[in-house]
Amino acid sequence: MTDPTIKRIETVLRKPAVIFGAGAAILLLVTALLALAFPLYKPLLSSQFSFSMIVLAVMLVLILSATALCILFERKIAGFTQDRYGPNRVGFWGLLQPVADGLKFLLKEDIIPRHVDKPLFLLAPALALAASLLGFAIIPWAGQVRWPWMPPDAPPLSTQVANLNVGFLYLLAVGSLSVYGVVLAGYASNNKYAFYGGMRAAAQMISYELPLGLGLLVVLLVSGTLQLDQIVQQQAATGVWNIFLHPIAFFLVLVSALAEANRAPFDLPEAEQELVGGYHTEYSAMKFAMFFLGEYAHMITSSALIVALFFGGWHFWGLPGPENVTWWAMLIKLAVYLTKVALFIALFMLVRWTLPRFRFDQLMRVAWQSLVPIGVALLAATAALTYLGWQRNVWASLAANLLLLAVLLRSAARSKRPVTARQEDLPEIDVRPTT
Amino acid sequence: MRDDDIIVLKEPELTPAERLYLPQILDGLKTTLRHMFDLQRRHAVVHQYPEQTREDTGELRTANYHGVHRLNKDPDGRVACVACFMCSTACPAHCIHIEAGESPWPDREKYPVQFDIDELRCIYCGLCEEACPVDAIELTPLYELVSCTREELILDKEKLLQIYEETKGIKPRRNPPVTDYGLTGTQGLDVAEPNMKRKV
Amino acid sequence: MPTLLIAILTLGAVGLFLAMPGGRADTRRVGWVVLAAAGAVLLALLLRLVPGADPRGLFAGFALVAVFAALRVITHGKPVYSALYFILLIFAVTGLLVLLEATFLSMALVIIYAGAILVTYVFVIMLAQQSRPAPYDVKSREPVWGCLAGFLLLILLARQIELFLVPAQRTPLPAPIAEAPGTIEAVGVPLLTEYVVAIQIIGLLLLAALVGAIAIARRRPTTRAESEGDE
Amino acid sequence: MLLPYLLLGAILFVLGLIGFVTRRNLIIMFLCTEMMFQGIILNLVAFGRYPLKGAPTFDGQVFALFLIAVAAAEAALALALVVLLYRYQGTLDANAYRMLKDE
Repeated sequence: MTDPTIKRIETVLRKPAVIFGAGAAILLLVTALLALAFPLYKPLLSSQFSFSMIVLAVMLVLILSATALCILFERKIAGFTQDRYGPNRVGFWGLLQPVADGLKFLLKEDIIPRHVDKPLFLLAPALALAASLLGFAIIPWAGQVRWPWMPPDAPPLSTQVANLNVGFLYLLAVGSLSVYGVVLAGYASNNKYAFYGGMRAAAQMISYELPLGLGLLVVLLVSGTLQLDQIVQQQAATGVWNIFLHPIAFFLVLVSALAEANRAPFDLPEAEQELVGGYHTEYSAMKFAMFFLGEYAHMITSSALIVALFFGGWHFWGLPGPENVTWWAMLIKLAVYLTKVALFIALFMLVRWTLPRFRFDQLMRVAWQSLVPIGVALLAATAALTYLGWQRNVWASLAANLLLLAVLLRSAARSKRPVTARQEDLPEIDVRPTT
Repeated sequence: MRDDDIIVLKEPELTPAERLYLPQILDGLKTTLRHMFDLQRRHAVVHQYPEQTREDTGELRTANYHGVHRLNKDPDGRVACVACFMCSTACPAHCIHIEAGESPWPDREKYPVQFDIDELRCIYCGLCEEACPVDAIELTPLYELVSCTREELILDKEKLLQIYEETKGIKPRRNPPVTDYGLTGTQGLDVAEPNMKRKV
Repeated sequence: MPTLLIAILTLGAVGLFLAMPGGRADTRRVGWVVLAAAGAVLLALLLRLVPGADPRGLFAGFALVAVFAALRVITHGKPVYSALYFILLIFAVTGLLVLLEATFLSMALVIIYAGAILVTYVFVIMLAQQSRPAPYDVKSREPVWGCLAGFLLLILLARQIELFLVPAQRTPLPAPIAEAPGTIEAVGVPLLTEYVVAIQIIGLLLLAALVGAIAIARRRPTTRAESEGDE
Repeated sequence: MLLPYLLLGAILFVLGLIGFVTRRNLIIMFLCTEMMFQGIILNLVAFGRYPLKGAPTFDGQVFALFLIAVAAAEAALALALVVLLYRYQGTLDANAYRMLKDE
């Protein structure tokens, strides 16, 4: 009963040659256009300000398309882990699924229910997306570059939108804003499920900002600077990534980043099974899509931040280091960085499809009773190491981490219940036979 | 239930390493990763639906499936329905629309001039099937019910009869039409019920 | 000049009084018009006062946003909106702090205020949400005396500031702060050397506040679980 | 450059004061105190940046940091109190708590 033309289009699009051919053609076209227009923007490339603006534009386009691709990627991974194929209908391997999704979101009816608080209802998705996109400004994508036509003694340009001297404090500030989108959506929807979602989001975000901050402070103590590009350069110069120094800090940051991005197992604000979608229950069409894109953009920011802080950013052993500022080295660095980010996104997604969701009291207990004490202990240990001048000594840091782990194991063995155990004030279940 | 039917399960004690949850998380990740790269299992489990359909080896129980309706024909090839309105009365979704007309055949009074079922409104409960005194309306196991417009899914008499032609083999009509009182065709008329005779 | 300033501030007081919650909608609109006029004149005055420094336009923009947001905080009928306008105010102040080369402080302001304090405020506002606008939000208390006293104070303050600064204005502008403006190092060194006792006391204060908050919130046993959630 | 900052700080402070006096919602009243803090922070930082004599210092920023800490402590306590009061009476109206004055 389906339209034969639609069917024909579908079969054509499912051929890999068509998809990859079209992709290559577009790529060629863009490259050709860029090459043709090169004299026009060549002067722009030479000054830091205009170059930063170009980086901003390019990265914004890249990231917005990456968020769309992420959705496909996530569904694929979900499918694979559940012995399915995931979307594979629209285009070869489902590669055109993001386009179809986008079209669907655009064409859906945009409902604004009558009972909502309209200004806030409209503001919330925009805030959610904007707050996640703001963080990209300080990611050092590819180190420094000096174009071939620049004089050899000119200072190299940094491929960063803004090299703030407050560094990742800015990221913390922007990250702490992302809660407003969710909370306002919950409030404005005037719906109890959405409201619960918003409340949960507020409590969760505040709680997990602490371990995140503590983990970041450990890195700050190790590197002695807040500027992300310098942190990356330090790691590249010594070849010792911060993860080797402080695996526990990495773990803290990873867990908190998952929670801040509202990703499973911390996706309580939108828990479908309990809250029918939580804060975005009342949203449809493009406004819903903005929440969706915001979540993925947030995930990309978190991954990029973690890669810069713990995994050496664009550095990889054997590849061009910080002293190599040629343009091809920049491309390699960018590729390395993006690969690492992609791996992290894959990890985030794998975690989502592996772990069950926390209960809310468990979530709070994990943050306040385990992550925060661990973070404080680790911070104290790192401060002691820094005082002794051993903060970049791998063996000393690892020893401190191992010691902390041992103490953790010891206290875990002593405590009668795991952190995620049943709620304490519930009555004991007793189903012993009466006789 | 007796008390000794109750099985008391004790929560297993966790080792210190398990209390950290990390080994468990890694274990879980291992499981998901294993499934991710297990192509053989995926191929074995998934049916690429429109291209591959499952063969019915008995476990699908298609005979019980409530799919698209069909209008049965009697052995003479006429529509079996007698336009008694039982099905449209029984229908909880009010999706059956019948217009009756004087039957051109001697063995019944009425026949459906028009017989429309709105498949989008139907809830596939099967009450029409049960209500029908002559087993004229039946639900077939066909589940592929798609179209580009809503109008296409309001099936009229011709389409329903056509579905009967298509599904004759899949779901044979279980009983001969009751109108014939166990006989086939019109030759049973002379022994049929008095009022029918009277009409002739 | 002083008379002009006093006139502007009086105008502002009248506008604010009219715009206070409780009045009729059109009265409040009139109040906003008056406030806008007063703000525009004040802005022009401020810009004329400032010598041709570079970030003048930025200062004007941030100042305008800050004053507007502050006015909305105290005149808006819905508490959530008040809190949101307060966040806007925080951003405006952040911008001003950046202009003052206090980047670290500006980020700290956003993290602590917008990221923690205001989230908690919004959280509590949502907890105490009423199904319809509460009577205590739509009607203000003694708007006449409040505005009058406030603006009298403001006029006095402005006059004092002016008297105080007129001699100082003649001196040339100090140069921008050394090489690394507003970094953590520059703020941190005096913080941990000169003011080390003060920071200990602040730490004690925070601890006391934390203990106090938990003690207060634990007052009723049913509310214990919720108190773990907020700051 | 100092004058406009001081004026702006004064305006914020006074607006916070007016809000504190005229609004009846406890939460908004506390928000208004935070607004007064904003005015003071601006004042302090501006004085640090443009001191009347000598070179700019960071003391103003240090004091502003202390102020932020005090504001955080105040918010924690105040909100805990507000929540408790709301649980007792179901209203945030400052007038509803007049009985605190009498006894």
